[in-house]
Formats: sequence, C-alpha cells, structure tokens
Amino acid sequence: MANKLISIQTEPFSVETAIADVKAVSNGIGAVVTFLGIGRDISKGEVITDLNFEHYPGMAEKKLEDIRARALLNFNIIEMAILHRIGPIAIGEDIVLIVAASAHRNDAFMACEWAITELKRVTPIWKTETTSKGAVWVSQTP
Amino acid sequence: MANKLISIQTEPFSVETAIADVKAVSNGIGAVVTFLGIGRDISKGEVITDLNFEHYPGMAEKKLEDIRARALLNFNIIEMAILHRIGPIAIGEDIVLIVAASAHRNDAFMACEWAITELKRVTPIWKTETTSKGAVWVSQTP
Amino acid sequence: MLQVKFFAMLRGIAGVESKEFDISAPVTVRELKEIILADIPALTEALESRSMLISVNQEVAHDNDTVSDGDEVAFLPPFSGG
Amino acid sequence: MLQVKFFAMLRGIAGVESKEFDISAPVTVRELKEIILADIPALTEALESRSMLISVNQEVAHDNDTVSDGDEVAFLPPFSGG
Repeated sequence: MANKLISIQTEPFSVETAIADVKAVSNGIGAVVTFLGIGRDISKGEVITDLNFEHYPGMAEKKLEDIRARALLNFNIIEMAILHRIGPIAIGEDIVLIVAASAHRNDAFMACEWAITELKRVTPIWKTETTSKGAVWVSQTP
Repeated sequence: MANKLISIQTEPFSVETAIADVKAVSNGIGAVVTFLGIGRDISKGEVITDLNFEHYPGMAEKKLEDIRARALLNFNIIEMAILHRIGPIAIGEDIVLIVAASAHRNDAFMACEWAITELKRVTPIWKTETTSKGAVWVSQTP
Repeated sequence: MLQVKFFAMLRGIAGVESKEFDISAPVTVRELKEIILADIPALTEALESRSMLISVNQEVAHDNDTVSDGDEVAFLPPFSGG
Repeated sequence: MLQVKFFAMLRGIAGVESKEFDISAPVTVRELKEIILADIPALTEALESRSMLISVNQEVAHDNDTVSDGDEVAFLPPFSGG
C-alpha cells in the first residue's frame, strides 16, 4: 500500500487515483484535504518558462515515507499520500500532491498543511527555474 | 465560468475536472487546496448505511455563490469552486468539494477551510442519516 | 398570496412541502408565524425553537421584518450540509 | 572507498555527479570536507556555506560525525522541492 501512497516520479500523477487510493483504506474517512503544488509563470517578479526538478534517489523517498509515518503518528488522520514529480515540468503542470484523510476535517487540514511545509523543509529535492536569463537553481522555497 | 464553479447536483462530480476548471483561470496559480467531504460509515457511534441530502433550490445556490464571492474578496486567492451533491449518497461517496487556488499555499489553505466551515453554517442543505433505526434528519453538523 | 415552504423535518411535521396563505396587508414575520400555527398546530414546537431560521425571498429574516403579498417565506431547520 | 555525491548547483561547480575518495581510517565530516576541498577547490565557498547540509548514508550528519570506508556522503544545497 505504502508503495502507491509515496512516489517520486517523472510521469504526471492522477489526483483522482491518489484520492481513490487513500479513500480505499477506510469507510471511516469523512474528510479528504488535498494540496496540489503547480508550476507558476512568475517567481520573484521574473517570468518563468520552465521548471526542472531533481532529487536524491533513495534519501528523498525515505524522507517522504518518514513524513507520512510522522503524520499518521502525530495527527488524527487515517491515511496520507505524498507524490512528487521530478524532471522537466511545464507552467501549469502539477508538481506535488499531498492527500490527507481523516474522520473530521480539522485533522486532515492540519496534517496536510504540516506535511507540505515539512516536505519543503526536509526532502532533498531541488529545482531550476528557467527565465529569459537561463536556468537557475532555486536556493529556497518559502 | 461561475456556472461551472458553483453547482448543486444529484450526479457525482469529478474532482479532476473541478481542479482543471479552477486551474484554467490563471497561470499564476501555484497552490490548489481541495476539501472533499465523504459519507462516513459511523456517526455519533451509530452505523450509517445511507445518506440523503436536500436543499432549498435557489437559496442554496445563492449562498454558495456568495461564499465564493466573499472568499475571492477576503482571501488572497485566484479562484474557488464549490460543488455539493444532493439526493441519495452511499457510504464512501463524495458529498461536497471545495477547490481554492492561490499563488502561495497559505492563502488557499485558509480560504478552503473557511469556505467549508461557512458552507455548513449558512447553506440551506439538510441530510438524513439512515441507521438500523431508520432515516433521521441530522440537526447539526460540527 | 404568500407561499410558505417547509424543509427537512418540518415538511414531515407539516405534511406538505409548501402552503399558500392569503395575507392581504403586510404582516411581521412574528404575526405570520401565528397565522401558520393556527392553521398547522403540529408545527408549534418546531417553529418556536430558537434554532429555526426564517427566510423571506431567500434571505434570512427576523421576527420584526415584514412580509407582503407575493413573498416567498421558508422555515429552515438547522443546516446539515457539507 | 567512500562515495561523495554532489547535487544541484554543487554538481555544476564540482563538474561531476559523484567522486570516490580513498579514506583508509575513519575521519570526521570536517576532515572529509578538507580532503574534498583540497581535491576540488572550486567547492570552497559552497561547502563552507552555513546553509549546506551534509548527509552520511542518507541521514543528515554534522561536522563532528565520523565517516568510514563504504559510506555514502552527500552535500545537499538548500532544498527547493514542493
């Protein structure tokens, strides 16, 4: 199960499938909160034409597994999925998906927001943004 | 546009389509937060076999439009969709969907959480829960 | 003629989805409630509950608001959508 | 042999994705850093930045931790995933 719920992949993911995978875990799920990160056309005032993500294979997956495990331990949620794409990503394309499911909505909101913040903090994934000046490594995402 | 973004309907909605409709509004969208309410099998300790929703036609749609308008006014979001199903709903089926899109994630989280809380507070929609004792009107949802 | 709609458990108690009342002059919501209760006494407990909302032309109204011929009035039990 | 991996902008500066270093006895992370900088001086500014993390066998490590033969060490610039 955890294999489907944690993934770093080059191909696009399906939000519908990820939600269905999480919902399949329990009929006690009453709330699913989803965070979807998308490639924006503007960053710090610059027009972005392209994004590219790379990760530390092995360590990055381990960190996502660890975020899921800590979310299940520390929040009153029933299941969580975390998917992240790597490689070239066009503007408007999905980058990252977090799905948090709980009986009541507050728990799913809290866990989902924590998980995306934690993902940005601890997961060895890096991106380049391509502007008219070329591709540059982004050194920090808020 | 608002027609697709606000809907009270008997047929199931597509989360994927709703997110796509919202994303289509702007390439400046970097975050989409989605809340999905689902029919649970247990409520206040009772086993639920079935749900049924009814609404005040006209007024309920107006309230959802109003929630969307206030969310766009009061939160730093780019777009919002609100879909609610009525009629019979089986356990595990989707009931309500809120999609909030913004440049940065905090705004979408705040607007999405506010919108579902406000929906429950002001929208004339009612449900029955069917247990072994029969179908009863639920007088309040937390 | 003024149309009064009953939703959810109120519809079950009233036995009808909606009913028309012949209100010649404007009356307050409170006065309309009395007219309705005289006609459908079974609604007394429900309509006098503090958690019951009333709408006039699909906007929430209060006891001292007035309703006139042609208005659409509804009694709204506590919501349970979402 | 100990493998050192360079990610993101570090890969560009080092000119390689990874490089093997012959460390006979265990050394501290700080000592390993000096060995690497002697070999690839272009990395000096980057590796001495306070925002650079180091991992040993895919766990974040610190200057006084030791690394041994067979370990996988990586230098991790500030993350920008999500």
